[in-house]
Amino acid sequence: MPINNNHFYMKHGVRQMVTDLSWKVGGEQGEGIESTGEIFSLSLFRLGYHVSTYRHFMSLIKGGHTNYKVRVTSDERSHHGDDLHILIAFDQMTIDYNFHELSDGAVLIYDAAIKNATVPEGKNVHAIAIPLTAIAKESGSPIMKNMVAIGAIAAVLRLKPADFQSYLEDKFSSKGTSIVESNMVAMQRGFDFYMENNPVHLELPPRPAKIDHNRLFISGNQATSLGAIAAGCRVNAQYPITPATEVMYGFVKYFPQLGGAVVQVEDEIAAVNFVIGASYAGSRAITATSGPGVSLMLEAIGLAGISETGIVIVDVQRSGPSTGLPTKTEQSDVNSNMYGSHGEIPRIVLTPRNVSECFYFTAEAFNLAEKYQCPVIVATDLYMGMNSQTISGLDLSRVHHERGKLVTDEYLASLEKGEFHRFADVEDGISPRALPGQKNGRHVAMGNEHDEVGLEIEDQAMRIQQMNKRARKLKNFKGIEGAAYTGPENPEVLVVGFGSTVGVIDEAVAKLKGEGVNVGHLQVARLLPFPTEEIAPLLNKARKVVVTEINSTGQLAQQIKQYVGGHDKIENCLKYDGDPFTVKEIFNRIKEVI
Amino acid sequence: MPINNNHFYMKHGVRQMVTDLSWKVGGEQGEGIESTGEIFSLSLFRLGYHVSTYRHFMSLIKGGHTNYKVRVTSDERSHHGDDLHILIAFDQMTIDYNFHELSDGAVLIYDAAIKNATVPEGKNVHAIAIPLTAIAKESGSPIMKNMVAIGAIAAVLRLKPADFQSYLEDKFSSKGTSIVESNMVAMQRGFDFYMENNPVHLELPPRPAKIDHNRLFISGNQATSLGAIAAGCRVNAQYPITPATEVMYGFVKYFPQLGGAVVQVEDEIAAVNFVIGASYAGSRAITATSGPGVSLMLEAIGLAGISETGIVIVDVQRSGPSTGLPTKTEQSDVNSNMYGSHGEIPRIVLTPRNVSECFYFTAEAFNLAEKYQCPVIVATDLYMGMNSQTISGLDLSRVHHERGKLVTDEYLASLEKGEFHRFADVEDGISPRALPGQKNGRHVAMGNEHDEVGLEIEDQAMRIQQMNKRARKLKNFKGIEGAAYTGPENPEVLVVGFGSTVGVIDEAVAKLKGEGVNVGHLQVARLLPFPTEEIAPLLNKARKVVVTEINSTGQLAQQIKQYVGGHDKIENCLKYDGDPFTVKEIFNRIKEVI
Amino acid sequence: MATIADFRAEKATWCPGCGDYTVLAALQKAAVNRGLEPEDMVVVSGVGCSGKISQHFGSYGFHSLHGRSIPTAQGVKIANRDLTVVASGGDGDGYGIGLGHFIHAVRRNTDITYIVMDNHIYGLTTGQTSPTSDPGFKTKTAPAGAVEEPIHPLHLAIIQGCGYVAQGYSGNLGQLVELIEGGMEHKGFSLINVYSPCVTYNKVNTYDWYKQGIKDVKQIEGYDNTDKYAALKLIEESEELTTGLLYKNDRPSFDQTLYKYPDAPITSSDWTINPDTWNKILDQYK
Amino acid sequence: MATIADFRAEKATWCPGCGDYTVLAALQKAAVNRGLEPEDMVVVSGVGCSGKISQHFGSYGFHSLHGRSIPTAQGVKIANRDLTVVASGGDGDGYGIGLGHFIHAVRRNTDITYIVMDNHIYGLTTGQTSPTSDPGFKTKTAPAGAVEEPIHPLHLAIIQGCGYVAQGYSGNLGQLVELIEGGMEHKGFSLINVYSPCVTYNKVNTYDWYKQGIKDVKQIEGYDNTDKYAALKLIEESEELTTGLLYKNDRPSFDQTLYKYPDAPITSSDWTINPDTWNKILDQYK
Ligand SMILES: Cc1ncc(C[n+]2csc(CCOP(=O)(O)OP(=O)(O)O)c2C)c(N)n1
Ligand SMILES: Cc1ncc(C[n+]2csc(CCOP(=O)(O)OP(=O)(O)O)c2C)c(N)n1
Ligand code: SF4
Ligand code: SF4
Ligand SMILES: [Mg+2]
Ligand SMILES: [Mg+2]
Repeated sequence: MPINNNHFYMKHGVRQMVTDLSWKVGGEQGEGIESTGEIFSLSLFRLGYHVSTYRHFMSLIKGGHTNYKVRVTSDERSHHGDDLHILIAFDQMTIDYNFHELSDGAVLIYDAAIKNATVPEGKNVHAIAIPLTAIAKESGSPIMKNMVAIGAIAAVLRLKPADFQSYLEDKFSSKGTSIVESNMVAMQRGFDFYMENNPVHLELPPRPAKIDHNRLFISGNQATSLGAIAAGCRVNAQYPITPATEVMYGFVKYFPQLGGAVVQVEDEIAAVNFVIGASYAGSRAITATSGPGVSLMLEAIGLAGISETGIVIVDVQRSGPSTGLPTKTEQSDVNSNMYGSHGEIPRIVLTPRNVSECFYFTAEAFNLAEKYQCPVIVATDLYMGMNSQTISGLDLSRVHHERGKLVTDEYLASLEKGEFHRFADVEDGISPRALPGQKNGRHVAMGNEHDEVGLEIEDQAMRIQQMNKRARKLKNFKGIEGAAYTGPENPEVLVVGFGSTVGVIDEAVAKLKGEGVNVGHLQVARLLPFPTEEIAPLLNKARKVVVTEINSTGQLAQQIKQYVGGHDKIENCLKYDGDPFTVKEIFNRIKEVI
Repeated sequence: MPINNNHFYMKHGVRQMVTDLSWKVGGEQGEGIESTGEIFSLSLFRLGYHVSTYRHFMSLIKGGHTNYKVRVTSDERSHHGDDLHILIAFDQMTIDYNFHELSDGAVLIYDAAIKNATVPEGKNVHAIAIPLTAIAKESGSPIMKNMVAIGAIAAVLRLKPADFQSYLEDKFSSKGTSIVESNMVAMQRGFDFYMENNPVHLELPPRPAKIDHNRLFISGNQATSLGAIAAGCRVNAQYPITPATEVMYGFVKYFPQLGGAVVQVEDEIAAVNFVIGASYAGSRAITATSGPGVSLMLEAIGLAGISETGIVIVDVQRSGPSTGLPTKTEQSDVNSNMYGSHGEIPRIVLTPRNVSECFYFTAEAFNLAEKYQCPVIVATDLYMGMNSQTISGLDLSRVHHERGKLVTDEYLASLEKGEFHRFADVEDGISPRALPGQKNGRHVAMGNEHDEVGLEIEDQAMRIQQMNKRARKLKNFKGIEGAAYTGPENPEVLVVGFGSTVGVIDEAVAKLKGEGVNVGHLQVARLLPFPTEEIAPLLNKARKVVVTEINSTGQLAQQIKQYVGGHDKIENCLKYDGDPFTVKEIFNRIKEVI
Repeated sequence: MATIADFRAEKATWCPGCGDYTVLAALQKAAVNRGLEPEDMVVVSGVGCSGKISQHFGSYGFHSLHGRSIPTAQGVKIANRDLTVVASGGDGDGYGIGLGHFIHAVRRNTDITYIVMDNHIYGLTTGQTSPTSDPGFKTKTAPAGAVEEPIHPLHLAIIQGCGYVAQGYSGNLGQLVELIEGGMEHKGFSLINVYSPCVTYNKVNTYDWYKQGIKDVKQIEGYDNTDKYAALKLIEESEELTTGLLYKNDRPSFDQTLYKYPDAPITSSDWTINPDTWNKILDQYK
Repeated sequence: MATIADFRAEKATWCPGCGDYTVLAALQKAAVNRGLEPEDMVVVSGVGCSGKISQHFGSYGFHSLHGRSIPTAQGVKIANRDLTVVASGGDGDGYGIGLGHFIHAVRRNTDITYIVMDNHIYGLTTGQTSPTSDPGFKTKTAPAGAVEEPIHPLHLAIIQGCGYVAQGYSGNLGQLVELIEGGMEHKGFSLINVYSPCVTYNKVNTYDWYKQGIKDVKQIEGYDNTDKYAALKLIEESEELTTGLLYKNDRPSFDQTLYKYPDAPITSSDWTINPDTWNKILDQYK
């Protein structure tokens, strides 16, 4: 295999500006892949880069293949990229599983300890065996093989072991300086070994001149918890489920210092009813779950709707149906979130498009829940939820608190006993609300149809009044925007996506534009109230609409057909193998259908 | 108030052919209203009439208003009609609540025991006080006041007390002949009292010359149980809920003699998982519930989908959302039945249109469940489920049994161990199925994505194969028709409904036709696979499409927009106060929008 | 000070003679006796005839889902620990569909009072077997008689460490008031199972039937209601017909053990976050 | 006659050293000892690491939902009473989300064998508090330590009348085989709680830890496992560390009491209905 240094920067013989470096480490689950990925990504982040990550892991605890990919760029991205320039393989499976992804001229570093290691032919890849385990053993323990690998990588990228030191200190200093030191030694040895034996180097993208110190390296789930915390949420009732458990960990971590309560309940039904109770009582409360949990919560979502209790539920979507692929991503709960639960209630469904929006949307969800007194579902997904990336910061001052139509004690004092009409038939559909503890605010919230005081009724006129009142409340919805458009005023091709696919669609659309296609990109941020007004004018202009989503039936496309129309111009771009889209997949599909 | 005998048969001075007689009895819950309704309806049925009934009752046990309406016609109807010709009122509330419904010239019989009874003015109604309670007391017990009333009614309609005797004998003969006799005495006294004091008589429609002895007087819920029984279903796991509990009563009644098992389980989640287990084992099993129960079953419906276990769930819809109006009707679980559950599975949703179809569709649901190996929801509603009417019989010979791709023992014997591929990727999407107990048929059914043997996988290619395979299975669906059309070939106005509204829409459409409107009526019988092919050509021809459904958001209309289009011509005709449509409401609404 | 009238709401709609009237009256009296104000209480109920108590009682109320009164009530309490929170419902609601929540609330020891109107039948759905129906008891769903072992709620509660396990009876208002007061007083989860006859659908476990069998634990000399095994045995031997406070202990309640659970109600917490605190939090993602 | 090999399926994917391997081996051996054939058994499992047992065991299997193995297994059994049906899962699965089903199955006394791989932790979701976590046990969701009273599964089963209540331990294969065989033999619902250490997420309740505390009930002279109170006390006093068959009784099972439940499997029933029978049924609607 001829070694052609730096080959992958060359295109048509011209040296290209490096904009991307993608790195991956893989091995068996339980082998420390995650921490290896973390050290690399966080260290590059600290060097000022923008990093986007993607973790592949399986629904078993040990064994099975796992990997951690890091894309390093100069500018902000929210996708981990199609390319792969560096792969560290701790086992043969990692080579087999990931080799196809390697870019031309990529570097593959694998542990010399792999028995009969085989590297496929036919690709210009620098396959370099390094005795990672052996060097780690020499340095004190085989578990430090990831440090050895990091050292080698530092060498590949012309970085210094010291660039990775701050991470080690953060992580291990509580365990004593000797741990930090021995890890540094292992890293240095990996570095030295590489420098001595391997002449291939790859270039990093230009390092941003100025590092913005507000930048964060954070996952969607972490941002979601912080959003709730910023909103004043201090009650979390939750049942563990991948990929939503991390949202709970945020509360476990911060509530003790902020004065909140985390309750790990017995199941998701308890969780949502707990949240209903706490919200009724006047606190801001949240539960996070994934598809199976949402299915279990659907009865109670109807209760929140009819009792006009604003609640916030986060659905970190994963691959369904049923238990499905529990460690894989999908956007297949659109129908469940929009339509699950018998009967009819108004509800709000938000789909944050990136990690920052996980924060801002979750924070705003509490305002919406209180303003509109209805369930609010924040639908993120495993991809965005469990993978960290660089964002520009989380601005607490942008989070405000609105409690909607809470009545004052004075107002209640001015009423006669029994005169407070919690469910008064008011024009905007949103009735005044009193909280337990407020004198004279007595009312009953219930799952039955009820009158203005909240008492069970079967009277037709009151029933219709209450149904109409509830239906009206979202008519003049103001809050999270429905969708954001980037592109020409009169796009010939309109690509529509929602949620976390914004970054990858953007890149595919940019490529299409590069080829002269008149294409625009609309990314939906809210499923209910459905953003008909944002979609309709663009859809009407476009010749083709390609609805791009990670599910198999085109659930968003179906909604567009239902709310807007355009049956004859809508094409699907779908993926449902558990992985997020690649840029190429979207690019190819759009080219295919336009 | 001038007494104008037989007035209501007169229209423009011409005596009209009587086609309808509607009768109602009302009083407090717990007062025997139901049995009074039953004696009247069943007796008229036995006289050869077609009867359709409607019971109004509340979600409390005693007190509150209840009534039972019976429409007597010569020909088959599946709606209880808008008119009311006779009202028996045991209390003032019955007068207040139902007076507005009385037709011109109607007879109102009320108990002279009602204190300060007031009958509204302004309507040509023969209001007749009869000492019902007093006569009943004389006859032995005040509870026989309903018999006295029936006697009076016999007199009004020129029937004989003997016409009601067979019912009494069926009902009370086990309790001794003296009970039957004393009731007959009470009835005779009511009859005599009326004959002596009140000259008003009303005419019944012509009695059918020949009585078809296959005719039944039966409710949708009863027909549903019988359909399951005819299909070979011998396992019922269920949790009580109005209006679905009666389906269970059918199994409670007949399984002992047929060899089945009814298990009253702890909740709906247990019910559906029980049914999944029993179906997996190879028996035909069913659960029936209403909206709240369906919401709780949604997680497991996904399991049935991915594990390819054919199951049958009956949703007797009631007014939602949440607990809603639990004793009122609605068709508001369209979304829940079509889309509830996270992720994506193929499913079948049937909506029987009348009591007979409750039988035939439920029976066929089991064939579909086994043929397509997916969940089948039979969505009826409280109106059809809990009200009895005359149907022409239930033909056991029309029920056949198809078990789909069950493999033979011989086939399995020809395989090597482990070679049986329960989830083989076959062209029609339906894999061969073995049952526990069959040698060599070992496989694992699961909620996780799996390979052809059923083992958990995370491999992309296999995932896509399995998803595509499942999605294909309903592509060539054959079974229950999607919709039935009656009307001109090129309707200008198309009225679309689904389920139990067929009768009332028919009557409204007939009235419109009578006014010269070029109108056709399409009644949907199946929501999934959605009957796009049946709807599209008619929708394309029509200038206006009026989608008529008992819910507030127009759920069927939304589906038509999604699957077919026609946004600009679709109009809603909705009702959501808990009661079924009247003919007039539909008629008026259609006139309004066309 | 509030009076009974303050805890009255709309006219109750139960059947005349239904045991639930007594439970409502007892709850009203207990609230008055404890000096509560209507705004300081939330009564959460499930679905069933019994579930209507949250409408009929004059405090704040939440008529929740069938089987879910306990999680809802716990949510109310955790959010506002100053409220007196009563969860309530029927035997089907609490021991059938809601059984898991009940036992988990016992182990969690949330500070709420749980009142079950146990009539051994599904009332509101017009008479099916309930989890406390006696073996052989005939209903619409089991015309040949119930075959399952009934749920033993008092036993289950005791075994899972419930600190206040009492049984009342709608035929004895005075005792019931006392038991409910005690339950409210008790710090932690308290169970009050009330034999509340359904006069319409249960023609076996009637007032007369109970009158003959029921015995007040106070009549048992030397009974030590802190002795778990004594309680279990007494309840079993008396065929669960003993009333009174049958078992108690002083296990710390959930709010007392939950890590750094604030002393003031969460509903009154300050939502603003000190910028310093915020920055320190964000530093962890840098 | 089937051998162990016949009950082997794909290679198990648990962590090396996981207690669940022993449970799998014991189930295989018990099946062989009882002369079962792979086609005569259905192993139903919930979701969790433990839930994978239905794939790893070579009979028919149903890997059902989290917490729902018991209803699914009962459905299988009621449909085909000739099958040997095992329900299985973890402590979270069975005593957390699935607790209601567990207790209701005990009262119903369906003839299935329930094996719980109790590791005091949520394994598959990578280490959260479970309903059997000991107070003070630190996890990702309770870094300051669990505060709830753990579920006492053996006590709950006994109190609700379970006829076969056993406890095994992954460190003792032989005993576990015996207990599982006994459970299968037992007519009615049998519970076998197995301490099955999670070597990855539970660093407290380890093999070593158990080795020190665990005691076989056979070593207790004169122990009468039909005496309910003796069983309750022993279990409590030994801090639930006694293994063996701790309690049994011979209450009739559900199939024996269910009204006119047929002797032959329902799966083999004849679906055709005699026209006479049918007409008699229809006559009731005339
Ligand atoms: C999820 C769900 N399933 C079923 C029902 C129907 N339902 C209403 S009340 C009830 C049982 C009532 O029995 P119980 O809890 O004992 O209360 P009671 O009426 O006897 O007071 C049932 C099954 C429901 N409302 N929700
Ligand atoms: C409805 C639902 N909620 C949550 C989950 C996520 N989940 C999977 S396994 C599990 C708990 C596992 O613990 P346990 O039952 O003790 O089994 P173990 O892994 O310890 O064997 C949870 C919460 C799920 N699959 N379904
Ligand atoms: S049906 Fe029974 S429980 Fe319900 S209100 Fe009447 S007496 Fe009470
Ligand atoms: S995580 Fe624990 S329970 Fe799961 S396989 Fe590993 S050792 Fe076993
Ligand atoms: Mg009850
Ligand atoms: Mg566990």
